[in-house]
Amino acid sequence: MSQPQTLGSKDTVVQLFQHFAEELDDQNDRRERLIKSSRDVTNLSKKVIFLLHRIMTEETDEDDHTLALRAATSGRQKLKDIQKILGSMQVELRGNLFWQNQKNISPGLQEYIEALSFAHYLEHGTLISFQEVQETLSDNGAPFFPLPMSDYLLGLSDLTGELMRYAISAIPRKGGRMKADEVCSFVRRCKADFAGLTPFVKGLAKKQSVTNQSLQKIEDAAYAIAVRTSEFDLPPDILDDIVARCVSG
Amino acid sequence: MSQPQTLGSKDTVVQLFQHFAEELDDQNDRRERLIKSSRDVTNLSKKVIFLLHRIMTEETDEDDHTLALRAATSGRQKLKDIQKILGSMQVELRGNLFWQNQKNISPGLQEYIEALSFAHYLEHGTLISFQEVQETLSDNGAPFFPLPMSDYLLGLSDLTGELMRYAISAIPRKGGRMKADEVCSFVRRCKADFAGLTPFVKGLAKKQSVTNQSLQKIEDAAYAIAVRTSEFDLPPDILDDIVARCVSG
Amino acid sequence: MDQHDLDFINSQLEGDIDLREKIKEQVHEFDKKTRTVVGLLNKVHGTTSDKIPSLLDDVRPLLVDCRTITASLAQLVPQNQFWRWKDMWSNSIRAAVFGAALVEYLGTGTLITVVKVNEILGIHDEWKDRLALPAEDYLHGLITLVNELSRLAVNAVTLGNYEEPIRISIFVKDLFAGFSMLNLKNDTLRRRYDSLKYDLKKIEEVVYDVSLRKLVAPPGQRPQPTP
Amino acid sequence: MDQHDLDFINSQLEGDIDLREKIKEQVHEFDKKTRTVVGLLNKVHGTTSDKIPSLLDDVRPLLVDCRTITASLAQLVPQNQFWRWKDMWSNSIRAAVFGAALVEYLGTGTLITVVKVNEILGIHDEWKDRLALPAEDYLHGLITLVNELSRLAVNAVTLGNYEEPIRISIFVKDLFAGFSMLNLKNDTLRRRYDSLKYDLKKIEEVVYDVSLRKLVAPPGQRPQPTP
Amino acid sequence: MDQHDLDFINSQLEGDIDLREKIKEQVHEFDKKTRTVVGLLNKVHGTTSDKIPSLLDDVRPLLVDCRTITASLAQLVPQNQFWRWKDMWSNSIRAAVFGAALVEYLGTGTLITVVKVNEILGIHDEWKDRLALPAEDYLHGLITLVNELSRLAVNAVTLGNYEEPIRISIFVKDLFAGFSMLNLKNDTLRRRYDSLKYDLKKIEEVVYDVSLRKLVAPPGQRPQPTP
Amino acid sequence: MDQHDLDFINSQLEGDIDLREKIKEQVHEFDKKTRTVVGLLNKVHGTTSDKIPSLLDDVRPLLVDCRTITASLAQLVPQNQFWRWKDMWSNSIRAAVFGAALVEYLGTGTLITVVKVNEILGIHDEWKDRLALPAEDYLHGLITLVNELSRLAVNAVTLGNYEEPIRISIFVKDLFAGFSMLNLKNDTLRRRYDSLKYDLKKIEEVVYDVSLRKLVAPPGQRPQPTP
Amino acid sequence: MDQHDLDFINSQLEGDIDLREKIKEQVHEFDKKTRTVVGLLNKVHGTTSDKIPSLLDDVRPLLVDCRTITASLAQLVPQNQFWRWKDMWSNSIRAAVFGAALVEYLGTGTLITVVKVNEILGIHDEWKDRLALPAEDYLHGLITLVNELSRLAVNAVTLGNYEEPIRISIFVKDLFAGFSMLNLKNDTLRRRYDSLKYDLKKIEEVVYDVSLRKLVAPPGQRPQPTP
Amino acid sequence: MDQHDLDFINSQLEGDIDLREKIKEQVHEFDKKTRTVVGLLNKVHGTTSDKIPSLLDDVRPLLVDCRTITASLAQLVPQNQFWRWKDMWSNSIRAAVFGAALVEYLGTGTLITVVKVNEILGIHDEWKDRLALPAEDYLHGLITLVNELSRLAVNAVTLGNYEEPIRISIFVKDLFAGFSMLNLKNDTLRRRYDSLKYDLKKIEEVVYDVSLRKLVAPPGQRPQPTP
Ligand SMILES: [Mn+2]
Ligand SMILES: [Mn+2]
Repeated sequence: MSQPQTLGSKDTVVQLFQHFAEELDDQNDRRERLIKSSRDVTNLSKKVIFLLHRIMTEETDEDDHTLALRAATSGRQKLKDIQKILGSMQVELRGNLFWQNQKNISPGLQEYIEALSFAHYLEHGTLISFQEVQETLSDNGAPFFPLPMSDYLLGLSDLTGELMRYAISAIPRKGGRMKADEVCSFVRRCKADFAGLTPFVKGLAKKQSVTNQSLQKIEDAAYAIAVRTSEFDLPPDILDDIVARCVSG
Repeated sequence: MSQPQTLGSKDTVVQLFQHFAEELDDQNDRRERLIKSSRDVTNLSKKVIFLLHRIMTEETDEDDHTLALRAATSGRQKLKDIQKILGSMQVELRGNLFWQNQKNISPGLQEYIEALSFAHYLEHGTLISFQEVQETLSDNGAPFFPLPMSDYLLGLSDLTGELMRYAISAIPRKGGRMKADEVCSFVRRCKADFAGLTPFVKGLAKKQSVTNQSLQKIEDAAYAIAVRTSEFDLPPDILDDIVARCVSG
Repeated sequence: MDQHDLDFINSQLEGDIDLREKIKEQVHEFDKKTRTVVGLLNKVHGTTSDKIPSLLDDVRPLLVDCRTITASLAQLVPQNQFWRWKDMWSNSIRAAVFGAALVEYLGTGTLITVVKVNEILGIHDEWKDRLALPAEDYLHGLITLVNELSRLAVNAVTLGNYEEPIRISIFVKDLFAGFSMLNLKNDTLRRRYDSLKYDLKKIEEVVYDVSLRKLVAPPGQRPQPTP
Repeated sequence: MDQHDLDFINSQLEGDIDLREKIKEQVHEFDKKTRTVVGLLNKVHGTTSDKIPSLLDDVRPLLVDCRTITASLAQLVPQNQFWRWKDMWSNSIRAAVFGAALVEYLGTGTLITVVKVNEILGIHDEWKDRLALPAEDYLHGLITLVNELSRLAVNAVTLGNYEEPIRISIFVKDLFAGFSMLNLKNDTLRRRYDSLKYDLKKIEEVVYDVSLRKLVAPPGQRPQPTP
Repeated sequence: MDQHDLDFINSQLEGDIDLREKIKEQVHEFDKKTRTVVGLLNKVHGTTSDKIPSLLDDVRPLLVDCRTITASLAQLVPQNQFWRWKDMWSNSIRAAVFGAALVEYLGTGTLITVVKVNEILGIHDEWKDRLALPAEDYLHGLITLVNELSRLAVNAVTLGNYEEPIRISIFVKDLFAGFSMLNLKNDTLRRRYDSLKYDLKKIEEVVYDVSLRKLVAPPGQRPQPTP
Repeated sequence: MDQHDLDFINSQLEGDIDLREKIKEQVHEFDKKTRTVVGLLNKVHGTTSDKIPSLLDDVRPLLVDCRTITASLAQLVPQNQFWRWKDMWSNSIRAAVFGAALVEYLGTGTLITVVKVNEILGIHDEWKDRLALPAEDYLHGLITLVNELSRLAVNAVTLGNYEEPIRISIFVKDLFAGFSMLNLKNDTLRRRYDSLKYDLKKIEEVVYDVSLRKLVAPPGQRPQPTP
Repeated sequence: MDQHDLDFINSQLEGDIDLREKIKEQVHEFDKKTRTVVGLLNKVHGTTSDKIPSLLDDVRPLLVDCRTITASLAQLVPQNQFWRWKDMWSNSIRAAVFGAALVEYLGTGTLITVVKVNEILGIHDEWKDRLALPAEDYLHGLITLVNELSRLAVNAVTLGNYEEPIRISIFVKDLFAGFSMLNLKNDTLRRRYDSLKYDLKKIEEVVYDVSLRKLVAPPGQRPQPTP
Repeated sequence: MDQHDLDFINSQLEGDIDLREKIKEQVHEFDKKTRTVVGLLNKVHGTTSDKIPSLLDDVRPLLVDCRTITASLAQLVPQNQFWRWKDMWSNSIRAAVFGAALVEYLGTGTLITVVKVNEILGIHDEWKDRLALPAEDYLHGLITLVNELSRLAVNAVTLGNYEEPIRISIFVKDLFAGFSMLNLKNDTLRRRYDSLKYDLKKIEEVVYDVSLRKLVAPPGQRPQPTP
């Protein structure tokens, strides 16, 4: 009978924990929704990257710059769809919620930045800036959510792998031999720029070593071209023409 | 001019690969949808398991059997929702598609079987049979998809961990001391039954060692009870009564 | 990258590093304070119940002292970045919650509320986008409380206090009922929650021991726990 | 578990083990056959173009011979379980696709179709829930073909055949255009697709070498590739 | 390659593959048998001491049954090649040693000797270049025995048998002393030996529990461990 | 490479390999000696308190015997290279510290000092750039001592000695309070320190068991832990 | 533990440790010798063909010198225990096989036989239960030979020797065809065999380079690979 | 715990933590400097030979700048404790060695000596119990040099410098011969040394490419590698 009612009487405890239970369930459900959206973003971004490669290897009469612009335009179209998904996530990421869930959306965000920066490179030949990325993730100047510097840099770092693929497959194309040299210098600069940032961003050092490998692959390819060309005392574009005439008549 | 048109002329190749491209995209999209549904199944199943534990640790005047039936009934209600999701997946898993995607739905399926078998144990005190599980995954006798024997066994094997938790938290309860002995024998039988099956099912041996640990935890708990009781020359339920009277008056 | 961009990136990253260093310093202080609190409270296992109030009087000001830390942290953390940095001090804050909860239990026999913890540690509601006490950390603190209470049930009996285990048993059972309402992920909290069951079992064994040995008076004749 | 259930489970599991053993035997045979095919085809690197037809005549019956294996597999695999077991023979079937594709290229200069592969290996459409040639395996076979053709481009020149690299170049470029239409996951196929680019580059280098040395006649005067 | 060498190497390689398959089959059978033995012996944890003899009677013929396997293995392994193949069955033989040792302990309370294990499993001394019981495997079996006995000490008490832990404690201490005189390298055996300490501690705690509660005669009136 | 550099580097590398071999030999001896010490001390768990002094008399000379090893090591290690080689013998020296500390506790009931350990093991202060006892190794030895004392508390009760657990409890609580004042990094030492809590809890439970059953005088009439 | 068993086991364990040490010493010597052989042979990459014979004359006695090692090993290894210890020296013996095979190729242009390797290294047939050259190690040595020959093809051209790549190409193709007739399991040997394809490709590219530039006679006028 | 010991230990532990923080700061600075050096030197891959001297002029003062760091470290490290702390900066010092060695090679075509490295980095001989350059770190720096030179051989050719690969080839072969005379243990250094073979092979292939195409004088008319 004289049950010590004063101590945190069970009902009070239940009431208190009822509140926690709801909060934890909410958090988990939100986490699940964000993970799913992030997977969608990853998949669509990968498709954009394939699309860009596909256009850049088309056999066509367009000059290289026109082709690149066409690729960037097509890519931009698809990137809009991804931006829509990222925009729709903003309600789940307001205020404190963003940093609570950042790890769950990181993979998608990085893959998006990789795709976006690839399109940007094709169009402008430069690295997309932090502000430019943040602008694509905004609605009339209001950001969907803060862009973490680490995701920006890690996404960019993946770009060098795609550039390596781009350079290698450009080589057998007319003018591609010059393209390889261009990409080689660009990736060499990326490597240098990122080198100073590795101590600040977790995971960047590992990606930097992939960048290194990619760079060496491009260098080897550029070397192979130089060696072949060296035997003939003619400028590369004349050599290209001779080969083209020989092969396709 | 005299381009060798005969060789797999580029258009034919493009047509052929167009078909592959669609097929691969379809496969990937289906895979993504199934992974998402499987995650939902996993999460809901985990909630059912918590629900069952929650009801079984309620402080109540009901006898243990009534409580177990109430838990099983509540669980079954929630399990229906999961079955609905699994049912909705069947269109993606027709014919050949099931085994193409089995690995993607395995985690969800196993967690569902763990939850279902826990509810079943509470109600009947037995292991749910393969046929009984398959029946819950059927629409008027037509299975949603074939139930892999490996998922059935791996799901059941996880049950022993939950039974350990159940037994440990039953101990401080009235009559729970007997419950622990009961669960101990049951898990010991599970261990023996699964032992012969380990060479056939990948991953079962590892789970068996978790079962082993769970069993030892239950044995240690049963031992602690036996040792305490041994000092007093009265049957355990009388001892229980004395303690109860002493504590709560 | 053009130089302007590179400078921008560098300044951002260095700002973060700076901030991390500053938070680390505060956490270092926080740790020191909670270590002292925990050290003092460790004495309850050898202290008879009449000397407990004076022990609590020693601890309370140390807990209140943590307010300078929480204030500094709240000032350091940029708006909305609470979750970005919180892992740095979650061990300290959990220890503080434990300390406050044990003081409350020993003083009043009741479970400390989140509101009361926030008040003691001086965590203001309007800081919530920079510093707050998340459910997770509060719950971790409570689990540590139960771990310690199961030890206390044992040691109280050693010191001849046969009532304490009963009080602890009732308190912990209620708390456990609360915990079992939660759906947890497979994380540390889940694992620690599982371990609660063992504490509960241990406490029950002590209750069993003292009950069967009739070391406690029949309930009607027992003194009421202090409110 | 009751004995009846246990017996049921055991009989099911043993049935699977049995089936695995039987499939393994067939795969062993399949491997032997494709190893012989690949071994014979390896001779193309040292064979002048006039002797190629007779080499292909040796290989073709060996490929057709694989039909007994595919028939056995189709009979063994239970309905709808194609994807459950296919990993066991995918290496063999990829080697067979490669063999058939190289024979087709050398014989006709064209890309072998899926339909033709199925016909050669005797894979019937109505088996598709038990045995089929999935896109993935066909594509793997084609990548192996390109790997081998880049080697052939080099060796053909050594043997004095300066036309072959040109033919190979045109063929492989077309094939590459097909591959680049695919959206691949990060799996083996993706990695091997990336390696295609190096083969393409190698072939281009050979073409470059022979073109600039004017070792091939100007296109108008060149003999047409055999259809 | 020299044709004679080629033939010789190939026949060697294929002979090895064949032999491996044949040994694998025997090991599979061996595993089945030891799994049954271990499964049956697992029942001791729920069996009261009066029913143990009948349980042992069930197990003994199964152990003896392993002789057909050891004989087959001895026949399969080529002269001098014991050390080449032994890893394939060491898990099975360790399980068999464990089974024989547990039967011996439960039947006679003594430690099984190497000679007796060899006799039970039908391992003949004259096979030693093809099949033998190496010290290492014997020791592994004994460590498994101790693991199991620490569990048995616990479960015996649950079944009301308070003498068993005392017997186990004496037996294990003796065995442990033996082990500590061996010069073990830093390998698996060493690591498993180190883990014995936990088993020993657990057994000591059980003995403590029953002694404290005077459920057994006080130590002075109990048989002493051999010094 | 510059010949002078080459010779220098090679002589360095070979010197190191040589030295490592020589140190290894000494460590091997050291290990043997500490293994014997630990083996002998293991007997305390079965020894009644009246026979402890004679056991300690057996152990003490063995500890002193380690001086030949420490002297050899101090002679082998080149000037200033203590920190380069010390990991090779840290396990042995920790075992020796443990041995000395247990002898001291059993003999005098007090905690051994660093000075005393150095004296017993014959470690001279002037060797400090070649051989010394770092704080870390001393602390590791003490933690092992506590691990063993928790086992001893249990076994003493089994042997009917109900006072020992009380003594151990007071000693360990004191030691634990000392440890909790140290600023330990997150390393092995920290992890082992955390595990001390379990030993402490176990000892408290033993004290509880004997108190509850009134096998010892009630706390008021017992010697108090030093404040 | 049974004293007889204990003694037996301990003498076994200590005997093994001893033996391991002794074998290690011999292997150390073996390594030194093969390192010198490999070091000397490394000079072929910078040696013009006229100076090769004198280089081989330097190497041959060093190879023969290995006989003292093989004899010591054969004496150390107990009867029937070849397979127990062989892993300790397999790296050394593979290096020796490589050395002998490269000397044979450079001297006679032919592949060394197993019999000849055994003769050079002084491995007697009657030792086969203690020391032998298993097929596996012979094959590993040959794969290393191919790795080195692909490097030699490159360096020979640098030195202006355009015929050597052709000879190497014929030799390696032949060897490769031999390998592809062997039934290799999925082990290191298999993986290294797969890597041979890259060496072969590299050699073919060198032959291509010299053929394209007409630095050698056209294939029709060159010696043909043996059929 | 003895108060004196406690104070002593705590002051030791806290001193170490402090010192570690201070060293970390210096290492952080060291890293920054070497990263800049390596970053600048990375430009050699895109720099034509006429601009190399001016690049080296930029790098040299940065290397000399490291002297402030080495001096600070030498002051921080307590006497005799070089080996305790050296792992903290070994990566930085290896990078510095690499930088100095590459500058030396590019400037003079010779291998930098240990003495010269010590001079550039300002490491004084009398600091040797606090800061020195161990052989191991010097060697690691040289291996990194070779890794970079193999890349440089490739890129030099791309920039039209066909002589550089020849120079690199001679330099690396010489260095490699030096390495192969060292007695390396099975550690990281050994593994990195093994990888040098790949660099050597790559360089040889570059030399092959330029020789084959007669882009450089034939070997007879080139400076020969020292025998
Ligand atoms: Mn990518
Ligand atoms: Mn579970």
